[in-house]
Amino acid sequence: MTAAANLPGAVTPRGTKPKTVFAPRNIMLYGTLLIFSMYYLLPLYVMIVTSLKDMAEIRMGNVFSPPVEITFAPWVKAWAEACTGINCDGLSRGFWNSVRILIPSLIISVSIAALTGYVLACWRFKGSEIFFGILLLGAFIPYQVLLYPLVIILRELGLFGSLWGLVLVHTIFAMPINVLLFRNYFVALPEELFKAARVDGAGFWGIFFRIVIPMSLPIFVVSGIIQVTGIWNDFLFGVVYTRPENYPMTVQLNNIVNSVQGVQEYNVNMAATLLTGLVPLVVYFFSGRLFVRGIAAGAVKG
Amino acid sequence: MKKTLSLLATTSLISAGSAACAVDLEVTHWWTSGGEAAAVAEFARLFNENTEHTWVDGAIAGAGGTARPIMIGRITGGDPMGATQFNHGRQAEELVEAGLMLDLTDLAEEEDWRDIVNPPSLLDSCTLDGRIYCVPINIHSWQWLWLSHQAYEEAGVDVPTNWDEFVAAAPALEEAGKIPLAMGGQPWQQNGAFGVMAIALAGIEAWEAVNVDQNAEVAAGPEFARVFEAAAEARALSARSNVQDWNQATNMLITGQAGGQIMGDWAQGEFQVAGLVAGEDYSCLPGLGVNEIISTGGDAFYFPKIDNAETEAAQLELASLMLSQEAQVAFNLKKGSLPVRGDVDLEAANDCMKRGLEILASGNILPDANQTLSPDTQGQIEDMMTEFWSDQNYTAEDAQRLYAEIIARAD
Amino acid sequence: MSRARRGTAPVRPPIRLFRNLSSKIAAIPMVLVGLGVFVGGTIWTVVYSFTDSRLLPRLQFVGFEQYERLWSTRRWLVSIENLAIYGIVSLVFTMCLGFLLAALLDRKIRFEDTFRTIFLYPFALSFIVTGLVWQWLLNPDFGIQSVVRSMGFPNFNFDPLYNSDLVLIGLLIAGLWQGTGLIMVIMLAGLRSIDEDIWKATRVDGIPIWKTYIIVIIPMMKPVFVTALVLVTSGIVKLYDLVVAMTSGGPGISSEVPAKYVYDTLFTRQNLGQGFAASTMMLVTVAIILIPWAYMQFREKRQ
Amino acid sequence: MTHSIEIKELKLAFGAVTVLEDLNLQVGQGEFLVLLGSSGCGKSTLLNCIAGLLDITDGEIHIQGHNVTWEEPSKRGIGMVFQSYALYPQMTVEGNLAFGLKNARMPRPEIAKRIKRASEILQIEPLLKRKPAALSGGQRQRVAIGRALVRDVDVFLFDEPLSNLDAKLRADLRVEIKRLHQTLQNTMIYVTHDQVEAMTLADRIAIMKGGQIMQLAPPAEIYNRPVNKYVAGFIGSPAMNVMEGQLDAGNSEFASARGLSFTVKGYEFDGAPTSGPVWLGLRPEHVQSGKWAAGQPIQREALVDMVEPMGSDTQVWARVDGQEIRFRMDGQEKVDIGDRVPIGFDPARLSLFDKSTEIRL
Repeated sequence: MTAAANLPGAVTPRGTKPKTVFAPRNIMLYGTLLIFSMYYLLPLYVMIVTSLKDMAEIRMGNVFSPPVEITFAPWVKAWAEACTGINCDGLSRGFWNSVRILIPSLIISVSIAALTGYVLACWRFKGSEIFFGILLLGAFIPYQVLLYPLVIILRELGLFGSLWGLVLVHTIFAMPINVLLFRNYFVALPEELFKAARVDGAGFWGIFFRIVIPMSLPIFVVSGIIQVTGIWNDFLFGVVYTRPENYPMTVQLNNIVNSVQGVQEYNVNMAATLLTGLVPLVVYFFSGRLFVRGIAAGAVKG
Repeated sequence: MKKTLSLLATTSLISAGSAACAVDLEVTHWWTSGGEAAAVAEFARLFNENTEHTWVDGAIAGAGGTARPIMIGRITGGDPMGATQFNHGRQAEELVEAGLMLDLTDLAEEEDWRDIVNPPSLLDSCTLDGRIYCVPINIHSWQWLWLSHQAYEEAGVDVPTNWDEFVAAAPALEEAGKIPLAMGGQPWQQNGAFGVMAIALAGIEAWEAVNVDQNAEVAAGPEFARVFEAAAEARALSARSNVQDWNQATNMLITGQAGGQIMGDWAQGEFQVAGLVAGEDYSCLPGLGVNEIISTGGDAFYFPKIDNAETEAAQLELASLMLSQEAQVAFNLKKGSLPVRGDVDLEAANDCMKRGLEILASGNILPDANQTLSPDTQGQIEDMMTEFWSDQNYTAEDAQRLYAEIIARAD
Repeated sequence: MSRARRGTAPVRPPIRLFRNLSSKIAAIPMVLVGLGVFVGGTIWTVVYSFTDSRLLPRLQFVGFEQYERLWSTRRWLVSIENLAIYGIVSLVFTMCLGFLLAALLDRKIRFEDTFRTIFLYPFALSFIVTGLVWQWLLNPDFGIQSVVRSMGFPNFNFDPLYNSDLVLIGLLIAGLWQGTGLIMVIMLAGLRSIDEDIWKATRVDGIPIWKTYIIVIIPMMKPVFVTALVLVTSGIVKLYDLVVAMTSGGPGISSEVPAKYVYDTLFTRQNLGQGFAASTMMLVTVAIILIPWAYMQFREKRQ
Repeated sequence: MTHSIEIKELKLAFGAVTVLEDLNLQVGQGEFLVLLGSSGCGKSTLLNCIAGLLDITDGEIHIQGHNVTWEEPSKRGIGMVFQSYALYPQMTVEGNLAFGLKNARMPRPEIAKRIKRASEILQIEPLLKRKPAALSGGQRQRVAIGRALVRDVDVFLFDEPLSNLDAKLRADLRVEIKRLHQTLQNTMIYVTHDQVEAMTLADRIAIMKGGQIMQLAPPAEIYNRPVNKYVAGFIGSPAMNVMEGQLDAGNSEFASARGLSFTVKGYEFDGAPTSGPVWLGLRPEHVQSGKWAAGQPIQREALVDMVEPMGSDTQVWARVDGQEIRFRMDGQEKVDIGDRVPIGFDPARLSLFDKSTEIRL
């Protein structure tokens, strides 16, 4: 033993040892996360629980207690029996309408946004940035401002009330944010690839289809998710620009919830609400990872 | 035209032979509550049975405020429906002026609508420059105070017979844990209730001065001051009522949670659906039991112009059918409203309806505010009213001052 | 292959318009939407806001009459105030909460995917659904209030949707529930794009973690914040569905918002001129916020 | 056919900003021309103009005797290799090589033949079925070169092809490119900021600055007779010593502002020498030291300020009559700070530039 060994800090290491999993800091960290998780999960839990109770139980108990007797009747009713006016076929009609609206709207709006983003990123021409600026400003215009002019535009095009009119409206309002996403993503692709492709004789469309699209799966997924959720969740356009037989599911949901006949059937309402949210939720759960990745690629660049 | 009518006259036997002309006629309306839906189903049934055409139901949920924009949007947007409900009066005025609505004058003359529609003022609301553009189908009156017998029994007090008794009985209800006055949170309900109180408490002359002649002085005067005070009182009675829709409020009466509700006669449809009997389970006080008078607002159907002869024929058939005796009885019994023709037999009508019919026959009638004020003015009043009703600190004086200002600006 | 087409090689520069012709054709939708819908529609609305159009648009000019009436209408003033309060609070909370959650997830935790999914899933749901769920949860007779009361706090009061003073809080709870997830993801992406070495450097320098975030990380994430800010702001201006689904503007007019005023006057009140005036004012408000920002962005690019 | 590439009066402007102006350049058949300059000098821009990837504002570009000023890049008869390799990530190596040929609608057997030949030359046959992500940097750049190769064109354009590689690979591939040029004998234009690449590869080097060509000459001439101070400073590592001073034309006497003075005897002036302020350039490697200093026309004693041993040689910062001078010593010689070392140099190998115009005297 030398003299130095007697000094504090020579034998025992200085500083504190790394903490274990149960260190106060970790408890704080996970505790905070869990509390926030409660806030985010509570509504989903209550929705599910409520939709599985019958009305008597709802009136008795509290919203958080699990169902004593699980019943799927509210789900059946919401899907197939709930009434709006004299139509009592539940949400099912709205569901298929939404599918019929969603698919063409999704394809067309994403295609046009991708193509426009491609032009803005790789084939700028004089004034293209100005148009892009105008387009971006469009994201800030409240829908209400354009609701009426669009009625006129659709009327002049003879599309009012048709499915294609709604597709057009979705495409128009999807443009600003989706074009921004695509443009930012494409700008970040290596410029030399485009040069190489041009030297290789690929033109505007060749580069787009053969080079850019195959490289851009993540951003297509992001745009796709935004569009699926946006179109599926749309209420305003669906209600203004279609006829009742084409009403999307959200409108149907609102109709069912608001067509109170007698008492509010909260369990049916919650089942209907869940059913309506199911499609975007499923889409999100299956592709959420890609979505997060794509957001990282598209949004961070600003 | 003639041919269509004769077809109708001989009812539907010939439908097989003219299948080529069958039209799917879309009819939009905002009747989605239980009683309403049952009533409109009668129209659909009769239309499908008696003509070769098909009723395509275009129910739009929410109150008229939600549904009308959609209807107007579609008509002006070039995608008109076959027929659509409006409250007749000024709601569709401009659409008619713009030539977007089918002129029904020929049909009306053929069928002598002038003679059969009672009161004739209903048809006047459908008339613009001497031409008729809509079919009135029912008379709705706002001036009813509905009372839940169950609630009063449970609170141990007698069912009131007029507004003052109603107010006096309120503390007993409160004690029993009940809400004296059920009131939905939607502006039109609050405004409607105020209108009812105005007619009952300020009197017909004052009401007409304000609502028909748009006299702001009267609106700011002592008669209306009394109305506002009463409304403030009513507001306190409804303080714990936290439903949105009128039928939910009615449901509070049906289940005995609330004592009374000021609501139009359509509330009756809800009582009926719930199997309650007028006079036994619930009672009704026209004009709040103070001033027995009813306004004759109502629903009417307009037929947007569609450039297709077959559709037009079907539209006229529907117009004619809606005014037929059979349809009038079937529809109004379910809806709880009064028929627009005096020559129908309403044997099946209940107590309250019969009282309404009596008042109607006695001529104690007023036009509905929808017929006299533009939707814009109505809307401004509704904004003011809903704020007044929902804020216990909003004084009656403030509300009246603002009310007078709106009336002064009315067009 | 290079020799094949030599004879036809163009010597003159192509006409300006036809250069990049394909890209110009592909840009047609953007031009049509930008000019035809956004600019055209806006100009149309502004022009007609100076008319007395009722149910149908007509060019009967009345000067600033509609604007005078607008600014003397209580409901409009309340709407503007609500939007300002909701907007500022929601902006601050969305950004802070989004960043906080992202920062927590970025601490190399376990079950990161699970937590992230939990925070983000409400974003997949519509405002209508969001509004209905929270309306149910905040229902004083069945929801949180009654539950807490039954747990032995009979005087507990939490009924924001039925209380004019608290209704904005109700809207905020639902709005934040739906919207923070997206901002969190964007912030998380921003945090991940920051060089690990920065963290090492600050550790060596002995800067505490919270200070590192404030002094080093947040300034580095400026573009991310701008993106998030733009997304949130444009969402706030459009605030409509949530209000309709949750409160319909009530109680009274205490949760009215400008977008709803516009919609109601345009369609329910059948007063197009007034509705256009209100929407024009919304645009002006947006422009007041946006122009300085756009100017700053532009100047930055120049430099 | 006179020139492989001829550029006449080329002008390129983006709005008000002129990037290239009045640029003329002729490249001979089979010549290896290197465009050298620091970043932002316009060398890559010029290459992109030649490739047709940038639309020029004015002027003409001829390749193999054809005016291709407004021709599509793919029809100019060029192949191009990029710094970041620019391989299409979703295609295999084979797909990358075939992409351009397929776009030109070349028959399949011909494509296969060309890919086979190119992959033999570049020794990438085992990689053909792989995706670029599975390749190393060097392999990727080989594939990128292969993509130019299969096009079977007269002109190859290289845009800093080796910059993304590490030093060892860079040297290897550099040799390979040189060998490729010797084999194929086609015209190559090579953009780089690395003077070693430029010196080793080029038949001629064009040194660019501010969108203009400063000097266009074979490497040796650029090294020995830089036309101006910029070129002199740019070429050579370590950089040339540049001293500020006065020239007395009468007896060819140079006097450094710091005190060093000597006669520039044997220096070849471009014109008649004039007296006045000048810059004088002396390459560190032209300064002899120690025992080798003895034979030099001019000899002095240097006071060592700092030493940088590099192994093979040692760089020395020293002061000579108050003037700072850098030079190299043999790596085996021992030298320390504060030592006094004899040095000598030959004025014939100096470079003199006018003080204001910075042009070679």
